[in-house]
Amino acid sequence: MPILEIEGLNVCYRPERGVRISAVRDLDISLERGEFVGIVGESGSGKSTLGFAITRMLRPPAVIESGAVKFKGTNILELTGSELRNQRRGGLALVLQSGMNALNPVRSISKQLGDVLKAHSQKGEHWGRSEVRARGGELLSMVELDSEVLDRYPHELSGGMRQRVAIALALSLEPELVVFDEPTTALDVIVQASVMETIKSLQRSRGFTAILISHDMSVVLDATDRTLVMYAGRVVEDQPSKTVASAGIHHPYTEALMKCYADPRADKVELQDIGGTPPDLSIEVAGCSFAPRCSFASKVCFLETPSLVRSELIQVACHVRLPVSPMAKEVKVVRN
Amino acid sequence: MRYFVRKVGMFFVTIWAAVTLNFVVPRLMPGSPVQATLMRLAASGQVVTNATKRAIEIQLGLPHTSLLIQYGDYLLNIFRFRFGMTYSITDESVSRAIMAAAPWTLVLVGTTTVLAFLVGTMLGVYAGWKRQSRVDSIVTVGSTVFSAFPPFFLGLLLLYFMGFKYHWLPLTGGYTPGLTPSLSLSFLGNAFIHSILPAITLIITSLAGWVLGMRNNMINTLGEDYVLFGEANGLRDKTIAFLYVARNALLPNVTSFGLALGSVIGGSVLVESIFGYPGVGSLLLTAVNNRDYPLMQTIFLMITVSMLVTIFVADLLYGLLDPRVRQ
Amino acid sequence: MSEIEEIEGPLLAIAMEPVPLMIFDQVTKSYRSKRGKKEKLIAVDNVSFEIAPGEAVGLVGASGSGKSTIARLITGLEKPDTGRIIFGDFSVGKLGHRELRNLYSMVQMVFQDPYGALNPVHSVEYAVSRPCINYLGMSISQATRRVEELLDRVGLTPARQFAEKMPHQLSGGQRQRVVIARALACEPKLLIADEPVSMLDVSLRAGVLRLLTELQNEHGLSLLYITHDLLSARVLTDRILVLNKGGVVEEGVTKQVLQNPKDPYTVKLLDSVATLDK
Amino acid sequence: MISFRNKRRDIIKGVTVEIVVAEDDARPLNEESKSSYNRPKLPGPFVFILRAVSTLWRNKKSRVGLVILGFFIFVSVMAPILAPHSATATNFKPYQNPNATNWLGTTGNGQDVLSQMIYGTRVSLLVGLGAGLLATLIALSIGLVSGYRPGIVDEVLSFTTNLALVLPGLPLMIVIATYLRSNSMWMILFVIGFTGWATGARVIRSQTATLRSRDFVSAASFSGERLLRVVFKEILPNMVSLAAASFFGAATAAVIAASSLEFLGIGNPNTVSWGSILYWAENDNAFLTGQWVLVFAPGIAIVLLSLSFILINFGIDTLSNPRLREK
Repeated sequence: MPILEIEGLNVCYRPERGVRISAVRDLDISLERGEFVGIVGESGSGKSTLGFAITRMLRPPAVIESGAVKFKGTNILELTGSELRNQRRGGLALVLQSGMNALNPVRSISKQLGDVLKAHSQKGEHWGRSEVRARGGELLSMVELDSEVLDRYPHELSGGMRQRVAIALALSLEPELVVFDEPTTALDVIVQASVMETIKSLQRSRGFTAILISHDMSVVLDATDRTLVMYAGRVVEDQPSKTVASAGIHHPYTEALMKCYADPRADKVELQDIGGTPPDLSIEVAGCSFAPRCSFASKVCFLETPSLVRSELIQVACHVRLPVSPMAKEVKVVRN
Repeated sequence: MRYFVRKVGMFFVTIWAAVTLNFVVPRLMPGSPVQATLMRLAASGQVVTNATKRAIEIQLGLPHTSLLIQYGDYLLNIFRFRFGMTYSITDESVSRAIMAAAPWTLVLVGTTTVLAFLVGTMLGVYAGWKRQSRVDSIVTVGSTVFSAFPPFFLGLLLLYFMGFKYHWLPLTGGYTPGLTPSLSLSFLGNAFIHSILPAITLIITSLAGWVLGMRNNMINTLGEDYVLFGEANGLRDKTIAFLYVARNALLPNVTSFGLALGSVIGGSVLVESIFGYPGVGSLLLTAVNNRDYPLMQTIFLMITVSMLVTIFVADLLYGLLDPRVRQ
Repeated sequence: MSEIEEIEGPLLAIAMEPVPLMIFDQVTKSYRSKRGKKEKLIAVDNVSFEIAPGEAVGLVGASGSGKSTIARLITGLEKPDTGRIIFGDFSVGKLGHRELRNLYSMVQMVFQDPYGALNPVHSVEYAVSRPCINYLGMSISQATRRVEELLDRVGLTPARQFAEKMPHQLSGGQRQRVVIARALACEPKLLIADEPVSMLDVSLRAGVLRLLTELQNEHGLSLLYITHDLLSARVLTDRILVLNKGGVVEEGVTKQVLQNPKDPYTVKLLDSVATLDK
Repeated sequence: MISFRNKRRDIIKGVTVEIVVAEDDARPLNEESKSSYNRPKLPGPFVFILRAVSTLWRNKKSRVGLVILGFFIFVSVMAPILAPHSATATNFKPYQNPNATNWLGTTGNGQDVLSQMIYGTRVSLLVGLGAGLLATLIALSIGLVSGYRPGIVDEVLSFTTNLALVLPGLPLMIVIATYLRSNSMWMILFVIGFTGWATGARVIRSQTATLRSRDFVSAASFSGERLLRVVFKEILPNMVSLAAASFFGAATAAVIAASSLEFLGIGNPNTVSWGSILYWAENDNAFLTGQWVLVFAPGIAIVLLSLSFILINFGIDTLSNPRLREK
């Protein structure tokens, strides 16, 4: 059984003033235990909204309009507050984009760790000062920090250290699924790489299922087993990370995006951009959202929203690259 | 440490500035406060000794000496607590008049400020945490309406209903006339009953600010990432409400504690006058009505200095509450 | 000292121009450390370089390497502790408020955050027309025409429509183009671009970079490009200086430096670059 | 190909139109683009006030505030028409309870209370708005300069602001008013204005400092703008809501302070104002004589007027701080 199944998820923002924006549209995703999945997308692709929806951390004006998020079979969108809280131990965890501000500025690290552990202590468990410190030392060494950090306050730590502490806190409850939402974006370039290395090795050694949400294709391809490409609230491509960069069947958006990267060491460096304007999420239109920027678009692309079509290990939602043949069996129906 | 050193430094500089301002103000004023004071003092039938005359001249401005000498004498007199004679009360020096009134106001303003802060902050925490609940709207609307009340109007209303109409509480004074002030239990009880109405008036009028301020801070803090992350880690609601949100939301309220004192003192002047309470506020109004400049001037200085001391204490407290400023 | 002179050899060979546009000569700048201790934070440590007319120079480094401080020094927003910054007749470190204005008619800036660089209360037309009126002495109707030309040039067409928009009606990429149009309005000699694409989506970056290159070639502009991203530096610049902790650790022709990095710090930076096939 | 893209654009247009019709709040986008074509030919400030009112009208609380304020403005403008009698003439029987000729009764001097209330609206409004405006102008100039000129200028101005902030407001006003001995309403207005600017100045200073570090301000000097133009055209327009908030905050305090001073008899008790009605009521022991209307009518008017300012400020707060927005 998949550890996480998302079915027909629709999330929109309904601000008090201003236009309604649908951020995630008709999304179906299924994750197997132990997978490391990357979700790539640019601003407005709905990737962060999705990450918050999976961990049920969305707040108004974001509203889940329809769909289900099933974690180990239970739809977490239907849980009550205390049921959801119980899910956190051995369940779902979230590491935020701005790890810099994810720690309470007036509490020392060991106290904040104690808060988490005590909130989920089971019968027979006692989290006294020494127990918290012992566990804290373990967790911190896991993220390559000295246990001396326990006595520090957040403002005494560097950005990279803070993000490591946040990861340690998130992992303290032995979660089975961890969502990393742009975990290194706010950090300095060189620190970014080392924090990503830590995340990678933790995922491998501890075997939790992980979702890495990032705007950076290279980070995702480097770290993950499987990559989902999002555009305008939909997954347009889903395939093993190994084959994303290679030739084969791809969504035109993925192809165009790949051309925006290059190796600065190469003899000839050519960078391309994607013309046109990014999609306007406040407008509901028929057809593929990428069609206006797509050089392969044909008539049908403007009329019908393509659904993800499977071909062996990969899935692509494109009328041109992977047209729905009447014979195909594994066609998912996209609700409208 | 640096924080504390800076605060101590600022405290003394501000005290100096306030004392100097008190020196400058009467000298900027039109007319001759000294002449007026001396004439009134004579008219009140008191013997104007040379020492009294000199004290008044030093305080309000001597026409013939240089400002620098006046300033030096002024500072010296403040250190010796010599503020001259008042003509509002027969045969009484300014310092003694203030000393007699100060405890009344100190107790009244002190307890009401602390009570209002505690109760208001707690209400604000609750309203902000249970935002848009019934309790929140009742608390918010109530605070909003009461923050529009001038203290004296609220005092008059309470006086009318509690004292005049239903005779639940004494109408006026700090104690029943005829009693001799002492520290006996019966006198303190009597004084307590007399202070209920003024205290309630002051608490209600200053409560509103704390409630609304704390509610705003709570709502702002609720949007912080560390609150979100705490929720994602499944912390208990109480832990998040008190240790994560309220604890951080409290910080700005502590800084405004000292400043709020100013409005409570202003309110106490009005309330004391309505209830005939024998405190510094009533004394200030007596001084104003008699144009008793030495008394007025000294009371103002005392009020300012005690405010500065409170603000200083609040600043030190802030340093203990916020680890970020401790180094 | 001797090290710097060694590297200067090839540097001069490339910048064949006899008179450099800007000289940054042994400049040091330090700040008092925040924690109040006696030690100073050295932001720029004895840095020297020149920019020839029409040349594109890259300053590359991680945050805290001093690259943004150099930009602030060149634009006179900070004063150097020691050393000289010469731009034409100006000695930048010694300018008052008035003279800075003259300097800015020749040195313009493109900022990192496209959302912060445009005042939310003014239209695109207002933003772009101000330098035309202030520096070129244009009348309002002349400025209006020039605004349309400039917007056309940076790819915001139809120009009239964009001119009337407010910043909040534009996307990040469009805003950055408006900022570039404004910087070009007074026909400057040097354009300083401080991470102009780091806050844009990957798919829009190349477009803005290409625009900068084109403009630089058309107008014979010099460009000082400040970034942590070696890829964009490679695309945009002729020559780069790699900065670490306020000092220059390596400099040379961009392609050569990136293909044969000498300093371990450059290697580290190269490793952190977003490439798809590692 | 091309024909398809056109078609799509049409579809987009169709949907956009629908959204605009459905969403009342989608206005700002369209408003801007329209206004540049056919801007109504009205004087600038008038357009500005109209737009501000229409923005505030959308918030429930500030709508109530605007209605109350509108009512008082109406009353004060129409006072000669609305008032049944002269406000000062003493031609009625004194100490009358409400009756057919004198709806709110008469004062101890035989004046019609209702007419006094109506004319008194003028004084309270004028002092509240005038002192609020004065305080805001001082706050703006000090806050802007101090925020834009870090270093010694900022240090000095910030210190002055902090000092003004800790001086106890009402006692200071009382002291200054006593020295000035002038009795006019203008004196009260100026004293309140000159003592009530500090809170606003502090907020404006920190906002200016924040805006100053924003790139668009540096960009303005790169565009060759001179200092004054940077301050007035780039920074100031971004502080409209802050300045408005500090104006209404100062006005609230001014209404309460003015009525407090009048109630204490500082200033001219013969000016017809809400505070002086209360002063005479207290002097004549209105409660004891059963004339509670003399206390209630002006008291409630003061509460309503300051409440209207507070409510309007809620709307302004919500505009500038999205977190406070109600769902």
